[in-house]
Formats: sequence, structure tokens, C-alpha cells
Amino acid sequence: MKTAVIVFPGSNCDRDVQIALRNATDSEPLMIWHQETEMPSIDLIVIPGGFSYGDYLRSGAMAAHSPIMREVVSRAQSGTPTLGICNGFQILTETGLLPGALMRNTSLKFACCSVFLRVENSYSAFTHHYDDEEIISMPIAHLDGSFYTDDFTLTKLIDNSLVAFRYCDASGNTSKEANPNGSLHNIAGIFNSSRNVLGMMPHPERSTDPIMGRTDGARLFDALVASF
Amino acid sequence: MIRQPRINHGAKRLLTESYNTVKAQIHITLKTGVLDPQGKAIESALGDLGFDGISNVRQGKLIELDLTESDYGKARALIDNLCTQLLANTVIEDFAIELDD
Amino acid sequence: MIRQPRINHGAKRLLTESYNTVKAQIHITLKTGVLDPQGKAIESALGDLGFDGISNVRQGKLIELDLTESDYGKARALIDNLCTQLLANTVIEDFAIELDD
Amino acid sequence: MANSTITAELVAEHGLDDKEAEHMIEVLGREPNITELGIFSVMWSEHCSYKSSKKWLRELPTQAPWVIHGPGENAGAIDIGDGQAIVFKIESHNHPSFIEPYQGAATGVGGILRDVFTMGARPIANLNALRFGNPENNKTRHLVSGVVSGIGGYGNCVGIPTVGGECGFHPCYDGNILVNAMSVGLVEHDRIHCARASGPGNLVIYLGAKTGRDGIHGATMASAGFDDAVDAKRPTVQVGDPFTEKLLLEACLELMATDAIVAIQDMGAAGLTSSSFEMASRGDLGIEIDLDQVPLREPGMSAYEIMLSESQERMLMVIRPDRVEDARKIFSKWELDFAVIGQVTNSGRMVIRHQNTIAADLPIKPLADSAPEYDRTWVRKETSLSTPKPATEPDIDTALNLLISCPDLSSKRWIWEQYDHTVMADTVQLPGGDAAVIRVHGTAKGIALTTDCTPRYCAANAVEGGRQAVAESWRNLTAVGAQPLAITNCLNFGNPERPETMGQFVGTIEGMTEACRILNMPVVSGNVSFYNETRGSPVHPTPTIGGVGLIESLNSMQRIAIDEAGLHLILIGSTYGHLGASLYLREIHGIEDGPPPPVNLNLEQKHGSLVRSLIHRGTVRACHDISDGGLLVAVAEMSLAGGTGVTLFLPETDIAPHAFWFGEDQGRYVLAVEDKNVEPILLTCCSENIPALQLGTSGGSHISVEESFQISLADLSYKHETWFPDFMKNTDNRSVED
Ligand SMILES: Nc1ncnc2c1ncn2[C@@H]1O[C@H](COP(=O)(O)OP(=O)(O)O)[C@@H](O)[C@H]1O
Ligand SMILES: [Mg+2]
Repeated sequence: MKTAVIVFPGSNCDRDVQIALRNATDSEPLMIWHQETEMPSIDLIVIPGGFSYGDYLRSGAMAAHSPIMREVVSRAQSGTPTLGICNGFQILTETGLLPGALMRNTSLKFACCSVFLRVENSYSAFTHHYDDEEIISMPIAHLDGSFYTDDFTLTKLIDNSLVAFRYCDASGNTSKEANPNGSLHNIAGIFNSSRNVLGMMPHPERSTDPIMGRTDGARLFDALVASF
Repeated sequence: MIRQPRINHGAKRLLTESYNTVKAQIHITLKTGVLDPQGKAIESALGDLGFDGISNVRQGKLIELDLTESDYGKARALIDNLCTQLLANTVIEDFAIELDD
Repeated sequence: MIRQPRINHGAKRLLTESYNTVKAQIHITLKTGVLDPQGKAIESALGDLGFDGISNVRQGKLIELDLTESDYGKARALIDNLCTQLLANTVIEDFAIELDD
Repeated sequence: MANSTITAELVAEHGLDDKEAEHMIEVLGREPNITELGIFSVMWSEHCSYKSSKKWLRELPTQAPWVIHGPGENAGAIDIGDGQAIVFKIESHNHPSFIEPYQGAATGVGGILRDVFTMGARPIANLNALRFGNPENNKTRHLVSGVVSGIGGYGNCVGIPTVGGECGFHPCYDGNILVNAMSVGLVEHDRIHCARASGPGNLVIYLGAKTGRDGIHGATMASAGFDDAVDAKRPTVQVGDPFTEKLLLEACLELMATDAIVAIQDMGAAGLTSSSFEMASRGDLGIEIDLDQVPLREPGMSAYEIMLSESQERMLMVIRPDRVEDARKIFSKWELDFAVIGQVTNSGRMVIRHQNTIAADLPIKPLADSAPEYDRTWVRKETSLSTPKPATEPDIDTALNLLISCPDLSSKRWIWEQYDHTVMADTVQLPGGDAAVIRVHGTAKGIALTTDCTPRYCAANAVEGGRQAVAESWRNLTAVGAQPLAITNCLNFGNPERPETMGQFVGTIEGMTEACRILNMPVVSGNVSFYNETRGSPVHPTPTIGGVGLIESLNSMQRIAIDEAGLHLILIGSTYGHLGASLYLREIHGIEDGPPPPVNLNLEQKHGSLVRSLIHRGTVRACHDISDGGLLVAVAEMSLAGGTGVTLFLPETDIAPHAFWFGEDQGRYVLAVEDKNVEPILLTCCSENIPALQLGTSGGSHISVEESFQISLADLSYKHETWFPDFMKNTDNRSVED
């Protein structure tokens, strides 16, 4: 399986994702600098977290216009599995590959902690190693993670089962207290309409190692390998 | 000088219209000479996007609010006070106030 | 309407003055209905500080830049383009442009 | 400006006293011009020259077989085996953070990161030691909010996990908060870079952000106390640009992977002046700089301003001429401003050109060698020898509730959750334990990190306080199973021109020296911050110790959490019930008096070594050292961390219960062990003549002391967790950055 990680100035989870992919696929992911305009044939594209362009202006806004993103958009539109994590999710919404926007956390503070997620749809290349409604745990670390979209789009997301993960408590309740950033409907991750693009705020690549005490993220990468 | 009417504000204004409400618009900008990393980054991104001939990009804050104080002098003094105490970081920022009814 | 001269801009403007430079000021505001946690936070802080009678606080962005384009129509079109493409996220934000020379 | 006459007032404004002014003219052989005066003034400022502290800093032990670079380089470096080294340093950004908390703290992080990656190391962790004034002082909240978001804002953006630190409150910091930032990096031995210029003809390269009029005179500002004119100093505030820092970090490390760089130095305090000066003086060479080549942010800057600017995110390096092309490629990939601004010469002089004139021409070695060094008058303060005895004592459970939720002991989750502490995916022990542990990337080794100081002990007795700060750091490293290796330190004091303050400084060094020697943990880097006082009222002496230890195999890493029932608690070390200068007296009785607990370094060493070996043998399930708040607080912290209750019994003793539970005797640990290991551990302790005492067992959802009280863990946890967020509630919602 050939994977690629897109690297922007200010990306800082690129190495973490590189390692998670290396371990999951047993091969070296291609690290692609944002100035590139083409890429070879690729089976999975990952846009990692970080602060592309310092998150200045708006998180993800400037990276969305990087040369390589034109190519990423066209690959994603023609079906290549594409995963945006944290800043990567923000970039995907800025390019329009995913709907909505990620706004400032309602606490106005950066939030780094471990959260519980409820798997809302296990029917995708990314999530088929989880069970529907399974409760998993991953770390988050962001300032702009509050998912927002208009009512019309929100209804569409929900009606078409395009919500991938929602923040919940240990027993699976998607309560206000379990929402770390004020996201609408506790949304933590969404798919595009053909479910080959996933954007999520939590960091699966930071929960792949038993020594960290959590491995739920590894199952997402393993699922991708298995579905290839 | 060309001045375009503000876009899309009509609706909001109507909702809050009242006889003794003053609308204030506060511009908060970085002091001259203070580094503006955001403006700098936007400027260099513009070049990459092919927008030429743009320079001196500076990013500031815009704060809008309604005030139930019909006396302009008092309203201005109050907002001035508010800016110094809370809205602007006067160590590095300047502010300018526009009142409007 | 009361309009106060901008503070402290004289010096900066002089430095960059040139015959065919247009100054643009872009106001980026959240669309009506979009939650504004920053505005809300300011509003609640105001209450704590004892500032009464203030409501509808909204926080937006102010971007200022210089443009070497003497044709106003073209300048406006260019900045409009710039805002739609980069400066504003039209999913959640509106923008208004003021040009000035 | 070059021609303005140098008046006595101008010299005084530059912080040089009469003797120093005379000396300057002697060194130069003539009157300086304004640029030269500016250079002298920053080079001879307390901040850059360490003129009041140098004599005493020499006493600190700096050697051990594993020390690669001790003090003198941008940061210290120690060997951790396998050809790898850890590079680390701590630095203060106190004054700027008081003036503008967000930017002051943010640029403090930026500065210390540059010190580390200048050495060729990739930063792998940051820590921060913070001291604020009285929580009831209105300004405190605003400062906490700004400082914490500034530290997070910078470190998070660069992508370095902020994994630990400390945060305390005391009215002595009302007018002078302390913001000490520590950074730790990892590097292969053969990639360590130094700041010693060599090879006349090699080029001097400027890299990074453009130079603006930021922080001109920052170094002299950090060398003067605050007075009422603080507002006038405001325009010197610098704004950090973590995005540029990240690019700088990547560009430097990419270039350092080649052998293009001869010497490299970040532009920190006193900017271009001290960086160029120090590189040349370390190599005993000269340097020529053409200021017209320096990338400027603002037009019309004078030579004086360019030389003294403290704009952030800038580096200076010496590169072989045939490597400039390689460098250019890397720098332009990272979209960084870059310019060849001069060259290394063998003239021994620093020659600065600007707009076709010579703006400065100074002899390097004489200026460096003759920098003032003072043996300032010092007196040792009388220390209180007796501990007041309040007439009545509260119930133990009441006191525990109060202590666990007091500002200093309350959970600091509100802080660390604003720091990305998991980026880089190597943080194996998160904030909340005795020391943070970072896996050495790609290996099974771990690096343990902690910052420590107990200022109330230092105020009561500087020597004992100095000893204790080092010992506590050593203990925290030990408690996670690490072998303590070395420390960095940030010495925060008042005005050294006051004999009492100087006496505290001298005493602290004496205590630290002794502790470092006996615990075999040398000092490899550090920083001194004097003049932390407002209108004659100094901060408590606060020698922040940043400790680094090595865990050979992460399998033997230890945590503080008791998370299973049926474990037995064992107290290691002697308990006398020492309450002098304790948190108990301060928080419960409002008394700040009495001598601090004495530190017996030999016992400290003996007890710690035993604990470490028990951990390595795999016989310990949880371990915590005892510090602020004493034994019962330590046990409560272990219980809270693991969500499992404990039942304790008060052993037979002459010590009053409150003194037993809350006394702060040093050299102690609490272990939680399985049933089968209790006997062997007690036997080992007995044979080594180390006091060990069984305290009780784990289980249930309460902390209880038999026949005395029972507190629900949930209640205690609520109190422990809510003080900080409740305190910050009113400012929480203030947008401080962007
Ligand atoms: N400013 C801070 N930043 C990050 N972590 C902090 C900070 N202050 C305290 N902590 C964390 O809180 C925990 C308790 O701190 P402290 O009481 O100082 O520990 P100890 O007494 O063991 O030295 C530690 O894990 C420490 O790293
Ligand atoms: Mg400890």
C-alpha cells in the first residue's frame, strides 16, 4: 500500500503520522512538500496536524491554497482515501472537500486532553475495524475545533450518516459536558458524501502505541490497510 | 474616496434597532513598529497565490457592539474606557472608535 | 455619525505614501446566526467589570493593506476576489471592503 | 546619531556607573560613539555579563563523566549512551511577562527553544516554572491567563510538547512574577554545534525574521528593578512569531545535518551585538559586519538600533564560503530571510559598517575579558530557629481538605491542558506525576524531566533552600525510576546591590553546590535573573532547578497512581514532624515562620538509591516523593491519581498527629507494593538501616485514617480539581491572543 503525507510549513504532526503509517503498512510513506504540484499514484493521502502557516488568518486557510492541494482535491474527488487530522481537517474544510468550518473552541482555550469518541458509522475504509456505537479514546490538541455548519448541511450530514465520530463520556452519552470544544452535535469527525474523505479533530496517530496506554488510533490505520 | 455600504448588515441592525441604542465599531490595530506575524504571513501567501502589488498587510480586530446610552459624549467615554481596560492591549495595540446610530 | 480620526497612523502612512497606492480596509464579520464565542466572552467580561448597557458584542477581523492599482474598479474587484478566495471563509463570514487613497 | 556627543547623562542612562564608564574609555582608548556606547552597555549589563554572580557561579560543580558541555555554551549537553546526547537549559522571562504576559511568556519559550536547537538538538520537551502574586490580587488572574496562553501559544505552534513545570503563588511576587522556561533537546554527539567562530574568511550569515525596533534595551531592562515608570518601558515589548521559529528550527537542523556550519548562535538578549561578539570572542577572532546587508523590517534604522534590536526568531551563523549555496537552497525552501552580512577576520576587532561609515570599531578580547566582575557585599540573614506552636489544631480531615485545594497544591490541570503535551507521540508520562517522561525517539529509553524549588524554604534559610531545591529535583527523578544525571538552574533574586539579597544568593549557591556534589548531579547550564523587586520589595529567593534523568528501559518507569486495591503502603525515610516553614503552617494558620526542614544529603542519596533499585526490581506499583504538604498530601495525591482509596493507621509515635501527617521532613517516599513484596522490602530496609514504616492498604473510594476520619475521594478530587478553574473563571473567557 502506498501512502503519502502532505507537509506544509508549520505542520508538526507529520512525523507522528509517518511513523503510524510505517508501522501499519510496513512501508515508508511518501512525504510530499506542499510546493509539489504532482504526486505518483497513491492509495492513501494523509494531511497531518500542526499549525500550517502558524494558523495565522484562519486555521488551514493558507495551506488550502498550497500548490499540492489542487492535486489532493482532484485525487480525493476521484476516490482516493484521504484523511485530515486536526489541522488537516481544518484544511479539508477550507478546500471545500468537507463541509462546514472549525471555529474557535467555545472555551477560547487550547484544549489538550484525552477524549472519548462514539463511533457513529463503522461502514467506511477508515472505521470498519470499530463497531457501530463503540466507545474509543484518543487525545485531542487544538484551539479551533468547534465544528460548525448551517442547519441544512447539518441535517444532510446526519441523514446520510456522514458523521464519523462524536465526543461522548465514558458511557457513550454525547452530553454537553463531554463536548470539549462546542462542536455542533458533539461532532468530532465527518466523511464526505462518498466516505472516502475523513476529517477528524482527535489524533489517531498519538494513540497507536501500547506504551502510551492507548491503541484505538492504530485500529483506524489498520482498517485502511485491510481495506486496501 | 469610495465607500461602499456595508454588506449584509441590514438584517442584523433591524433586529436590534431601538431609539436609544448607539452602535459602536472599534478598530484595534497593532502599534506602528510592532511585529505583525499574521499580516506578514498573509502577505507572503498572497504572493504565492498570484496576487501581486499588495503590501503592508496588517491584521487587526474589529469589535462591534450596541450601547444603550444616547449621549454621544458619554458613550464615547465609556467605550474609550472599555477599550483601555479590556478590549485593546494598549501595550502593543491602538484603537479607534466609530459611533453610529 | 461621529467619526474620530484614526490614532497613530500618520507616521506609517507617510512612509508608504505613493501616487498610485490605494489603501484597503477589509472588515470580516461572522455571519448572522453563527455563534461568536469571543464576542460572547467579551460581553460577559463587561458585566463583571461593571460596564452596563452593552449588548450584541461581535468580534471580527480587520485587515488593512496597500495596493498598487490606481483604477478603483479594478482594485475593488481584486480585493473582492482576494476576500472570497482567502481572507474570509464565506461559509461563516461576511466581508466589507473600504478603499481609500 | 553617530555624531551625537556622549554626555555623562547618556552614559548613566545606559546603566554604566562612573567606574564602568572610565573603564570603557580605557579599553577603547578613546570616547565611544553612541553605537559603541550601546554595545558596551548591553555587553556589560548584568544580564549579559553576569557581573554580580560570576564569582559565585564558579563554585557550582559542573563536571561528571557524562557531561559533554557544561555552562558556557548556549545550553548544556549530557551523554545518554548510544551516541546520543540531551541538550537543555532554563531561562527567565520575568520582566517582559509582567509587562505583557502573553507575548512575554511566548517569547521566553521562543528564546529557550533557540538555545537548544542552536546546539544542533531537536527540542523534544518544554517545561515551565511559574510564580505569581497573591491570587486575591486583581492583576494575578490576568497574568496567569496571559502567561499560560502565551507559553501554550508558542510551544503548541512549534510542535514541542510542554510536559511539566510548577506553579505557585505568594504575595512576594505581586510586582514581579517569575516565568522560567526550560527546553530539552535530543542530538547525536557528532551533530552538536557550538558557538565558536573560526577560520578567518568564513562568512557571517543572518537568518530568520527581519530586524525591527523591538525590545531595544531589553537586556538592560532585565537588569533594573521595576519602578513607577514601568509604562515608559512598554514600547520595548517584543511579539513572538512561532511559525517563523518552526521554519527556523527545521532549516537549521536541515543545514546542521551537513558540515556547512562552523559556528552558530541565536540572537537573544542584546541581539546582533552579543551573538556576534560572543562567537568572535570564543574563537579569539575578529568579525566584520555590514549593517546595510541586515534584513530590516522598518526603514531608517540606525546602526545603534540594528545592533541592539531584540527582534525574535533570528540566528547568526558562520559558514564556509563554499557552502553558502547549500545553505541558500535550504533557507529558501523554508522561505526564510537570509543574508551574508559579514565575515570572520583575525583582527581581534569587531568592525561594524553602516552606510559608508564605520559605526563601531571595538577590540573584542579586551572588552570581553575586562567586563566588570563584582564581589558584592553580602550578609547572611538571621534565620528563625524556632517553629511557632498554634494553640489549637484543626481536625486532620479539615486540614487535608484545605491543603489539597490551596493554590499551590491544587491540580494544575487548567494549565497543562492548554499545552499540547502529546505532540511528537513520545510523552510516556503526562503532566501530573513526579516527573514527566519522554521516550527517546525510536528507542526504549526514557528521559525524566522536572522543575523544582520551594521558595518559602529559601526565604527562611537560603543555604537549606538551595540544598532542598536540588534534592527535590533529584527525588522527583528518582520517584519515576530515573537515574538523575544533571541539572540546569534559573536563579531568580532581587537587587544584588543589596547585601541581604546578595547574601541569599551566596547561600543558595552554597547549598546547591553541596547538593549537586553529594547527589552527583552537576550543573550544565543556567541563567541568573536579578532585580526581581518592586520599590525595594524583592521576591523570595527562587532558584528553580530543572532536573534531567535517564531511564534505561521504559519497562522500569514508575508512576504515582494507586489504581488497584489490596496494595500496601510503605513510608521510606524518617519522620520527625517538622513544621517550620511548612505549607501547613502557612495555609492553615497563616504563619510563615520557622526553619525549613533540614536536608541530609547522604541520607537523601541512600534512600533514593534504595527506592530506585526497588523500582528497577519491579517490586513497586506506585511511588511518590513527599514534599509540600507532607505525608498525608502525598498519599492523597497517589490516591487521587489512580482513583483508588486508602485506609491508613496512625502508628505509635510521640509526634502529634498533625505534625506526623503534614510535617515536611525530607528524604522520604511513599511506595505502594503488593502483599508478597512487603516483607522483602521491609527486610531490605532493615538490613540497610533505612527507616521504613507500613502505613496502610489501598482499596475503596475513601481516604481514611482508622479511628479518626474518612473523606470521600470524589469530594477530595472535586476540591483538588476545581480551585484553579474557579479562580480563573472570570478571565477564562477573555481572548488574549490573536
Ligand atoms: N506550569 C506547569 N506546566 C505544566 N505542568 C505543571 C505546571 N505546574 C505544575 N505542573 C505539573 O503538575 C504536577 C504537580 O506539580 P508539583 O506539585 O510542582 O510536583 P512536585 O511536588 O512533585 O514537584 C507535576 O506533574 C507538574 O509537572
Ligand atoms: Mg514530586
